[in-house]
This record gives sequence, structure tokens and C-alpha cells, in this order.
Amino acid sequence: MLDETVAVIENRPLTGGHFLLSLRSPHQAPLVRPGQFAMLRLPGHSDVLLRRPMSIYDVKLAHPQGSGKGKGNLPEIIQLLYKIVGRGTQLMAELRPGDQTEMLAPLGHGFFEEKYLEAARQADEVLHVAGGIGIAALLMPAKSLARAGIRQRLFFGARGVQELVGTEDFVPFVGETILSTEDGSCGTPGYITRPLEAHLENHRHQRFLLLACGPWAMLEATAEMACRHGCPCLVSMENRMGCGLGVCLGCSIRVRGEGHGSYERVCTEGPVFWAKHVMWERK
Amino acid sequence: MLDETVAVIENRPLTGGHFLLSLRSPHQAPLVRPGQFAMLRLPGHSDVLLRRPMSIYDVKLAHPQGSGKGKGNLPEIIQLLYKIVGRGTQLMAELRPGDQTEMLAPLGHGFFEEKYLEAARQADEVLHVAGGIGIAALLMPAKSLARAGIRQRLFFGARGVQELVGTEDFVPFVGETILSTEDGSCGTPGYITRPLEAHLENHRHQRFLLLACGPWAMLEATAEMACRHGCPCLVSMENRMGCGLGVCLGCSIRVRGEGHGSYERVCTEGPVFWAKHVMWERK
Amino acid sequence: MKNQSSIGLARNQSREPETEAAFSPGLEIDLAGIHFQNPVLTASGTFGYGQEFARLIDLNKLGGIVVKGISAEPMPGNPAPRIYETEAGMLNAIGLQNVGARKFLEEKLPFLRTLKARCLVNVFGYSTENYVRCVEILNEGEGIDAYELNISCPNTRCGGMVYGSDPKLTEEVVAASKRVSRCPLFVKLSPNVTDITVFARAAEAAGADGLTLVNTFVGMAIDVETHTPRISNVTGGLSGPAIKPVAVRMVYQVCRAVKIPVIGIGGIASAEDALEFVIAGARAVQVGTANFYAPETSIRVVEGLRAYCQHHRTHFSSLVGSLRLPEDQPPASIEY
Amino acid sequence: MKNQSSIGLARNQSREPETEAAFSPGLEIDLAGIHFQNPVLTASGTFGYGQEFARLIDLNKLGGIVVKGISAEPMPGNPAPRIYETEAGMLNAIGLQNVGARKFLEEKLPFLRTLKARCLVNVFGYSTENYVRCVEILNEGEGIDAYELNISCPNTRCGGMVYGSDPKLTEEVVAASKRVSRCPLFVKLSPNVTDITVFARAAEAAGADGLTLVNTFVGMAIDVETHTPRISNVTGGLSGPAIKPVAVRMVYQVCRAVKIPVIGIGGIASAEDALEFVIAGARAVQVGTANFYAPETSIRVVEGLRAYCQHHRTHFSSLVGSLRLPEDQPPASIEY
Ligand SMILES: Cc1cc2nc3c(=O)[nH]c(=O)nc-3n(C[C@H](O)[C@H](O)[C@H](O)COP(=O)(O)OP(=O)(O)OC[C@H]3O[C@@H](n4cnc5c(N)ncnc54)[C@H](O)[C@@H]3O)c2cc1C
Ligand SMILES: Cc1cc2nc3c(=O)[nH]c(=O)nc-3n(C[C@H](O)[C@H](O)[C@H](O)COP(=O)(O)OP(=O)(O)OC[C@H]3O[C@@H](n4cnc5c(N)ncnc54)[C@H](O)[C@@H]3O)c2cc1C
Ligand SMILES: Cc1cc2nc3c(=O)[nH]c(=O)nc-3n(C[C@H](O)[C@H](O)[C@H](O)COP(=O)(O)O)c2cc1C
Ligand SMILES: Cc1cc2nc3c(=O)[nH]c(=O)nc-3n(C[C@H](O)[C@H](O)[C@H](O)COP(=O)(O)O)c2cc1C
Ligand code: FES
Ligand code: FES
Repeated sequence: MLDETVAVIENRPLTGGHFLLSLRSPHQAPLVRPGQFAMLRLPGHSDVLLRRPMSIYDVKLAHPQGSGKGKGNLPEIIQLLYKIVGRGTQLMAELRPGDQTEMLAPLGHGFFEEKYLEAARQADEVLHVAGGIGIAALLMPAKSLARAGIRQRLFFGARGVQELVGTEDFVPFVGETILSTEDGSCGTPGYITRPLEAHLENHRHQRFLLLACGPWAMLEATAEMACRHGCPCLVSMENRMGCGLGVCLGCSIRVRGEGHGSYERVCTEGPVFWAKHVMWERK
Repeated sequence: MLDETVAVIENRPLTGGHFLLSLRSPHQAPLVRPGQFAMLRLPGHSDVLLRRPMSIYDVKLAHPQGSGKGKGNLPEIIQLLYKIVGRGTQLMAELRPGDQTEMLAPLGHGFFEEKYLEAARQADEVLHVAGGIGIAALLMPAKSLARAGIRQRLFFGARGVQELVGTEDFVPFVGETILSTEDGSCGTPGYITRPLEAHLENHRHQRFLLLACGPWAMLEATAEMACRHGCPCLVSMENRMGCGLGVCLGCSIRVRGEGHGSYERVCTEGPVFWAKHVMWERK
Repeated sequence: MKNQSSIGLARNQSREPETEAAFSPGLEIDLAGIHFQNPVLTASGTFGYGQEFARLIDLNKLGGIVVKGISAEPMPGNPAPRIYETEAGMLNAIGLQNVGARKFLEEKLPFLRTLKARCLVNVFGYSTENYVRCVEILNEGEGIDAYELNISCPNTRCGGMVYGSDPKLTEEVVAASKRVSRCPLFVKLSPNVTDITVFARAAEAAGADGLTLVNTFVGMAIDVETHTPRISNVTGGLSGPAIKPVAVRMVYQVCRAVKIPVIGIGGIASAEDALEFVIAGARAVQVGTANFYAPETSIRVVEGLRAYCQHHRTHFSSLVGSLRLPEDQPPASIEY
Repeated sequence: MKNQSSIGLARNQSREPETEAAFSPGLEIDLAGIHFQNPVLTASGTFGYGQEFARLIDLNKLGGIVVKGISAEPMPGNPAPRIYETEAGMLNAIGLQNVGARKFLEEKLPFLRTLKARCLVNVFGYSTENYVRCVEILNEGEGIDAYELNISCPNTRCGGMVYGSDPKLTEEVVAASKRVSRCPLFVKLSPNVTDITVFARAAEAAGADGLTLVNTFVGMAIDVETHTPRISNVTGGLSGPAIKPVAVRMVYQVCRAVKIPVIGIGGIASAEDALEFVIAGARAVQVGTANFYAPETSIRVVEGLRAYCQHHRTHFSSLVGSLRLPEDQPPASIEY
């Protein structure tokens, strides 16, 4: 984990107020493991004081393969896929190529600690479950599972078709992609948990590992479903973050533990947790 | 006086951290009288909350004379000449053509209320006295006095030659320009009040009107000198401003009045005052 | 500022304008027997005597105008510098410069009287007699709808005692002023106290018809090159967005402690800011420092409140104090 | 932030480096008998147990580290959400989550002991006995240089009484803790009081070796779409640049009221900010919230103080309390 001043290479607008931000960060990019995140600072704005947490969508070589200019093929670019929801992300959207920003990365444990990998190896298929911008946490895991030869399927739900960004990036890595939209503008109408449930029902004999990222309600529903079907499930959690470093204790969520339960930090013990470990009842 | 969103046409860097900012403001530009100022807002920065006061350096036609495209020859552009001294002016320097900003203008009484004009008409020569960025308040008065056929001379002092910006703009309007720099890099070494004093000494028979703008100490020295030589003197004052509208009472300075003296607002009763009216002792 | 990008307010624009316009947001309110066409007022000391803004905004769209603090006699104020900008706020020590009660009646009130906005006069004095004296002079004027007693002011000249930080003095000055007052009396509280509810209750007990909170926080800034205070008075009052969270908390506490109406103030720069105060319990709001850098703020707040009510099909009155607490949460427990 | 463009600090760079390096800025200080290599500490609750920052900055360049508040028993803390960003600040209600005194000694202290930075342990409890108990456990550890008693904490569980807002309770808990304490005792004061000097004097009278101020301001924020508080605890502590002017004012007042050393804290994000506290009278400073968004802040403050002293050829000690008041100004008169 490093704190670096990184330069904007591209800030590409996508549909539905989403952007794909590419940052040159040759020191941080090689360290990134699937499921980790970054804290981005927008310096000079004391009304956006705290850094904003963003999943690392992808890491890239500075020069596409074959051009022969890469430094021993180490990635140099970190990509973030984000959606404008407030003032911080609005300011991110105003970044132009050449602008500089401060980034703390990579942070958190990510999906592929040894214990998690073990579960993936034991599964017949890994099911990715993404809700909205939660998709951003799943591309790197999908890539690395594909590299390990593990079968995968993507369930991706959003409000409307405009929010179904990034699907094409998953094509090379997942066997099938199932889409849903709340407004019915694409795929199954309604929540993504419906086609997911159907899939689990129809393949009772298979062993799945679920990887989910999205809004709390979707994660809760997914966790409950996974539990009912006896599948292990990993969730990538979101919470407001003060530091990303494990020191402010602002990001703690309730997890199962002794007595009344205890708290763990999303930024440090997470962002990926076993769904069963999380206390889903919001207090 | 209007509050308008205006567009940046140009933000030209000059020497010594100075910039000339041209703003398209067809509604405000025609209203400007010599010596007035504007309050510029840098929206979206709550750490630069208040607007910044800036003298109106000049107003310009959108299309140079003769091009025949001007709307009845009314000016449409307001120019501000400014120097980076802190965070607000730093942000001003980052404005790019096409950016928008909010401006309240024109504000204050300016140099050419009727009573002031009367004094100018009675003088043999008007002496402009500028210290540093104070020069920005004097171009429009110089222009309009030239139009009225009044003889003028410019005394302009600054720290170094880098700070002697805008002198060429005065050439068409003033008979002679006397420069001084504290570091001796151009003109008379030392403060501008020395050549000014010499001029007053050497032309005891002439009637002068002094128009001064610059740091407090320079204005105080000029006021004292004017008093000693029996010349009327107008000063354009600076003070921190909260509103520019006369409501916060933050910009008040001490003036001569009944009893212990009273206060007048630089933004409303000023920024131009008779030097004799100002209580120069800083408390 | 961040609050301008309010999701709720923005979403509103994509709805059908017709259906929304049909719903009455009920912005008209009565406070202490005074009728306001809407709950948005401009704060004392930040809006002059109203006329200064006449060329910039339509004053007739405001709920009310609270004029600059008026004393029995005119006051010159403090030497410069009087203001200083801080992070998301400003310090001021104007020194209560004002034209005095008589001149106010003669020169300023006639204009204010012509407006649809209610006229509240902010009053201060150096002693209880002085407050009473000022109210008595103002009583002679026509068109004042209410007084707002500023009890968060000078301490030095009353032997170090601040009316706003001694509940006994608060009670004394409010009771005395109320006795002579010809119109409803609001009391403006200082936030520079350990427990603001004590002062709120003292004012209520003494007969206040309503409360305004908060006034500014005492702060200070130093020029590290010259080693001098940034404002001549050494300390000054902190206002602006920086103070909003503390102001909202105090409004929330006070609304639970008293029955009289509370006007919320402190760092309001948008309708969303105003709504925080309303949901915390304020029946009306005042816009202060924002008038300086964005003179149209108060109008934007009126329009934003209307749009919010229409979008949510809520009557303004049902928003007041509508905060929903987490179930097992003791109200306002304070832990770090 | 604005203070980073300090003119004085910038000008410094154009001077000859040799002449300046030759001058000793005297950043080494002694406070309450403890030697610090420089007057810059990191604040409790914003720097974890130190180790978390080891990969980001050189901890050996710090004057001291104040660890997250420790209680006799471990505490789980509050439900989410615990933090919320405000204008130039943040609210937090962590709920005093900590590993407890024993585990701190076993797991955290051994690392802290290896550093050149002094180790201060922030202590809190729910009752005087509880504070004493915590100090007693911590007394067993090797390498703690001082305690910092956090008396601005929970109120609900002690019958609504806050140690930090009742001078009698302040005196009681400080005296009891001091009696058992094996090392110097700093007392961290709450700013949520009418007159902070009363509490400063109470702590001094009870034997405190120094004071730290300020802790956070109680504030609150509301989600106007859901009508719920932005943090689960309803209210939280406001910190960050927004509070700096009020914090500086309180440090200024307290430094005039007591003889023991004062550590200044509240919104420090640059050397210039730190200098404001020092010129107001603080003998050392702490960096809090800034650690979150700019982890290198404390190091930048150390270097900035050094550069300032060298540029002005001033010894750090002669900056302390060097505020120059306007001649005819009564100190800290408060007017608006
Ligand atoms: C580990 C992690 C990874 C994330 N990855 C991504 C990503 O890859 N792409 C992406 O677009 N977003 C991601 N987010 C969410 C993102 O951090 C927030 O959308 C962003 O911080 C909002 O900032 P803002 O200033 O635009 O919004 P604000 O104005 O601060 O808030 C707007 C709304 O968003 C909510 N919000 C603010 N911060 C957070 C937060 N940290 N988590 C959840 N909700 C928040 C607020 O409560 C409010 O309702 C991630 C969050 C976490 C914790
Ligand atoms: C009527 C008037 C006309 C002016 N015209 C011009 C002009 O044409 N060009 C120009 O460059 N500047 C002009 N100024 C000064 C200009 O307003 C300040 O330089 C500017 O506001 C500084 O903003 P900042 O954020 O960059 O500095 P800050 O970070 O706010 O402060 C930097 C330094 O400048 C001082 N300062 C801040 N505001 C003012 C102020 N209003 N007046 C005096 N000193 C201040 C501060 O005390 C500090 O020492 C004028 C000021 C007034 C009152
Ligand atoms: C320059 C200035 C002058 C003020 N004068 C007065 C006053 O005369 N009487 C008063 O009660 N409050 C006065 N106030 C306080 C404001 O009315 C308001 O309570 C405070 O600024 C907080 O609101 P805000 O953050 O929206 O500005 C003044 C505030 C400022 C900034
Ligand atoms: C997330 C957070 C946790 C804190 N925890 C503690 C604590 O445990 N004990 C304590 O005395 N102060 C605690 N504080 C207060 C800080 O130490 C400091 O006094 C306050 O934040 C003001 O300084 P700042 O504005 O530089 O942050 C905490 C502050 C924050 C933001
Ligand atoms: S974000 Fe600060 S501890 Fe996790
Ligand atoms: S700047 Fe506000 S009264 Fe002059």
C-alpha cells in the first residue's frame, strides 16, 4: 500500500453518469490483487475533505501487449469505474487528462486470500452477483478465476440499461452473463436476485461459490439465498470510510462474534467478508 | 449593479504572478464608471467562501473598433488585472477560457462623482500614484481624464520590475510615466513617493490633483505629502470585504467625523475617498 | 457547495411539473401569531436594512427580513480589520455598528414596511435598561412585526457577564423586554454555552414568544507572519457552513426542550441545509453568511423547499421535527 | 487547503539554504518533564496504534503519538454509520471502540516502545473508578511516556453528567487518576462548554501536568430524504479545519488562565495552522483528522515549523504565546 500522486490518463464518460478513470501509477498497479480498493483524494477542496473509496476495476499495461515497450510486462495503469452520486464523484468526473490526484492503494484484503481461493477451487462454478456500480469490484476476480480455469457466470442487475456498464469487459472471462433491470429496459425485469434464485434452484446438484457486490439490500438477499442453498458466499461490503487505513474505525460493520457481536473494519478486515460472518440486521 | 454569471474569454499571464482576466459581461460592462470594482466568486470552493474584490481595470468592446460588429459600440468585456497573493487569486489564475464565474459589478462610487470631477477640472495636472497592483484602479480614470483633455502624469512604484505591469496601457493617456522599484531593477530605486515629492517640490506653482491607489503605507505617505503641499488628493482604499454590497459592515474604515470619528464602508461610500477624510492612524 | 447537488431536489426536475404544481406545499406559516408567506428569513447583520438587496433579488418573495442589530443609541463599531475568512466560514467582529433606533425608524423602516416580507428588528443593549430603552423607542415605529432580542453580545462592558451565557440574566432581560414590547418577542441564543436548553427554557419562562438559534461561535485567527490577530477585536464570531452541524444539533436539542417556536440558523446555503434544521424541529429558518457570497440564496431556499414539498407531496408543517431516530437509540446521547 | 500556500513558508525557499541550516530552530521541547524531539504529536483516535502508518511515513520523525482512547475493558463501539463528512470537517461517533488496556499492553505497546516518538496513552472510563482502573492496568506497561485523560466522553451512562462539563467531576477524576498514575498526566478538555478556563483551572488544581485542547464539538447532520440522522448515534463529534478558529480561541484563553503546558489541537492541516496555536500559547500541537486524508501532514508540520524557525531565525520556544495584541484592545473581548 502506497500513497502516491498519480496522473490522469483518461476519464472516459460511459452511460448513466458512469466514468472509467485511468490513472498512471506504476508503483501501485503491480501490487493490486483482485477485490482491493483505492482511496482517492481531491486535493484543494476542503468541502470534499475525506478521500473517496473506489474499487480497483482493472490494472493495465501502459502499452498493449506486443508493443514490446512494457517494463517487463508489469501493469502501470489503475482503472476505476465510478458513478456520479454526490459532490466527490462529481469532482472526479471533472478530472482531465494530465491532472494529478492523490491515491492510497491498494487497500483491503480483496477476494483472493488463500482461504477464499480454496473455496473457489472446490466450486463447480463461481457466480458473480453485481448490483449497479458493485460491478466494479468483480472484474479483477473474474479475470484471475478465469486464469485459474474456473467456470464463471455473471448476474448483473441495475436500475436501467444505462447502468449496465462494463458487461463487455466480462465477456472473455465468464461463461454466461444474466442481466436484469428494475425498469425492464434490458434483461429480466426486476431484481437480479430472481434469476439468481432460479439458477440455484435449477442446479441443486452443483457446488457454487457466490461473489457479490452491490447495495446492502441486494447483498443481504444474496447472503440469505446462499445460506438457504448451502453455498459459500463472499460479499464485498461498502461503508462510509474516513481513512481506508484502519485507524478511524469509521467503517466498522457488525459481524458475528462473542456476546453481542463485534465489529470489523471494512477497509482492513474487508472489504470482502464471508456473508455468514456479517450481521445483516441493520440497527 | 448586477450579479451575473460571466464567461472567461482570456486569462493572460503577465510577469510577476500577475494576470489579465477578460470576462464577457455585456450587461455589466456598459455600467462601469472609472474607479469602480467587482466582487468575483469562485463557486464550488467553500474554502474560498467569500467573493474577492477586484478593481475594474478596463472595459472593452467585444469586437475592436472598425470591425462593425459591436452592438452600438457598447463595451461587453470587463478586464481585471490581478496578482496571486493567496488561495482565491490562485484559483482565479486557474480559470480557463470558457469557464464561468459569478461577478457582482460594478460596485462603489469610483473616482468620478461630480465633486471629484470638479477638482480634476481645476487642476493643471492630475498625478496618478500607483503602488504595486494598485495600478489596476487607475487606468479607467486616466482614460476618462484624457478624454476630458486633462494633463496627466503617472507615478508607479513596485517591488521590482516584474511588478511594473500595465505601464504600456497608460502611454496613450498620460504625458509622462515615472517608475520606481524597491530593488532598483527599474526606474528610481526606492519608494515612488520620492520622485513624487520631488515633482511637487519642483512645481510649487502648479495646482495638482492626486489620485492614489496602493498599499496603506504608500497611501498614508501620499496623503501626508498632498496635505503638506496643499493639493487635493483622492485615494482608492482596500480592505477585506465580506459582501461588497454595504451590508456586512466588514469593510468599514475610520474617517473624520464627530467625536471619536466614525466609520465608512469602503465598498459603498468608497472605494475612493478624499485623503483628508481618512483617519490614517492604524489602530 | 455539496448540498447544491442534492439528489432529492434534482430528481424532482424529471417529474411532471403539472402534477406537482397542483399540490400545495403549505409554506405559509404562523409563528408567535405572526403570519409569514414562507418560512425563510434573512439573518440579522447579513442583510443590512433590506434595501441593499432590492436590486439583486425580489424582496417580496421572502418570508421575513431581520434587520441588523439596533441599539438605543447609534454605535460606530470596531476598527478594521473586522472580518476574516476561515475554512468554510468567516469570523466577524463588526462591533455592533448601527444607526441607532431613532434613525432606523426614520430612514430604514419606511421602506421595509412596503414589503410582503415580515420585518423583524434585532435588538441589543449593554444593560437590561438599555434593551428596554431600545424596545421602547422601536415601539413608536409602524410596521415592525416582531423583535429579535440578541442576547449573545458584548461582555466586557457589563463586568464580564454575558446575557446569553447566564440563565438568570437571560431571564431578566427577556422578562423586562417582553413587559414593554408592543409585538412578539423572539430571543436569539448564543451557542457558546455548555447546555443551550437551559437558556432556551429560561427565555421561554420569561415570556419569549419564540427562539432563534444560533448566533456565531467565538473564534479567532492569527497572522503567523506578524503575530497579530486577524481581526482587530482579537476574537470574532464564526459563521457559515462550517458551523452547520453544531447549529443543527442545538436546534434539535432546544426543540425538544421548549414549546415555543424555534427559528433555525447557522450555515444555511441551500434548501437541503434548511431542511436539516426543519427536520430537526425548526419552524422557520434564517439565511446569514450565504447572503454575502450568493445573494440569491434565500430565494433559492424558498423555491427549493417548495419543490421538495411538492415532490414528496408533503405539507411543510409535517416536515417540522420529522426526524426518525434509530430504534434503540437514546435521543442525543453524545459519544466519540 | 489555503494554508499550504503560506507566503512566509514559501518565501523561505528563495533564501540561502546554508545560512538557514546553520541556525538551530530548537524544536526539541520538554513538557511536564517529558522530552519530545519536536512539538508535533498525532491525535488520539486518528492515528490508530501508530503501526498502521509505518508504511506511509517515518514514525521516528514525530514528536509523539497519542494512541486511540483505551478503557479498562475492550469496547465494541457504535453501529454503522459512524462517520459523516461535513463542510471542511467530519462528524464521528465511533463509540470508543478499543481493544482494552490489557490487550493494548500486549499487542500494541511493544511496537510503540521501539520508536523515537513519545507514546501517550489516551484514557477514558465511565466512572472515576473506571478511569483509575484503566490507569492502574496501564501502569504495568513499559514505555508509556504519559497519559492523556479524555474527559469529554460518554454522558448517558453516568446519569447525564459529563466529566468534561462539570468542573467538580473534572477535578475529581483528574485528582483520582493523578494519584495512581506512574507518569505525567495530560487532561484533554471538551470545547462544548461556556467557559473552558474553568475546566482548565479545575484540572490544574487537581494536579494535571498539562492540558490538551480541544476535543470535538458535538454536532449532527440529517439525511433529508430519509429523515434519519447521518450517523447512527444521532450526534457525533465535529473535527477538522472547520473548528480551527474556535479551537485557537480556546487555546488562547486557557494559556492565559493556567501555568501548566497546553497542547493545541483542532483542524491542523499545515505548519501555518500549527503556528496559530503556538502563537496563541500552545507548547505543542496534535494533528487529528488530517491524518485521514493526508497521512503525511504531521511530518509536513514538523518540517514546516523547522523551516519557519530557520527563516525567521527564531527559536521555537520564543514563538510560544507570542501573539501581539492591538494596543488599546482588551484581551479577548467578544463582540459581534
Ligand atoms: C470499498 C468501497 C468500494 C467502492 N467502490 C466504488 C466503485 O468502484 N465505484 C463507485 O462509483 N463507487 C464505489 N464506492 C462508493 C463510493 O465510495 C461513493 O459513491 C462515493 O464515496 C460517494 O462520494 P460523493 O462525494 O460523490 O457522494 P457524497 O456526496 O459523499 O454522498 C452521496 C451519497 O452516497 C453515499 N455515500 C457516500 N460515501 C459512501 C461510501 N463510502 N459508501 C457508500 N455510500 C456512500 C452518501 O451517504 C450519500 O447518500 C465504493 C465504496 C466502498 C466503501
Ligand atoms: C476595492 C478593492 C479593489 C481591489 N482591486 C484589486 C485588483 O484590481 N487586483 C488585485 O490583484 N487585487 C485587488 N484587490 C486586493 C484583492 O482583493 C486581494 O488581493 C484578494 O482578495 C486576495 O485574495 P486571496 O484569496 O488570493 O488571498 P487570501 O488568501 O485571502 O489572503 C492573502 C493576503 O491578502 C490579504 N487580503 C485578503 N483580502 C484582501 C482584501 N480584500 N484587501 C486587501 N488585502 C487582502 C490577506 O490579509 C492576506 O495577507 C482589491 C481589493 C479591494 C478591497
Ligand atoms: C457580519 C455579521 C454580522 C452579524 N450581525 C449580527 C447582529 O447584529 N445581530 C445578531 O443577532 N446576529 C448577527 N450576526 C449573526 C447572524 O445573524 C447569524 O446568527 C450567524 O451568522 C449564523 O448564521 P450563518 O452561518 O448563516 O451566517 C452577524 C453575522 C455576521 C456574519
Ligand atoms: C474518528 C475520530 C476518533 C477520535 N477518537 C478520540 C479518542 O478516542 N479520544 C480522544 O480523546 N479524542 C478522540 N478524537 C478527537 C481527536 O483526537 C481531536 O481532539 C479532534 O478530532 C480535533 O482535532 P482535529 O480537528 O485535528 O481532528 C477522535 C477524533 C476523530 C475524528
Ligand atoms: S476507513 Fe478508517 S478504519 Fe476503515
Ligand atoms: S464589504 Fe460588506 S459592507 Fe462593505
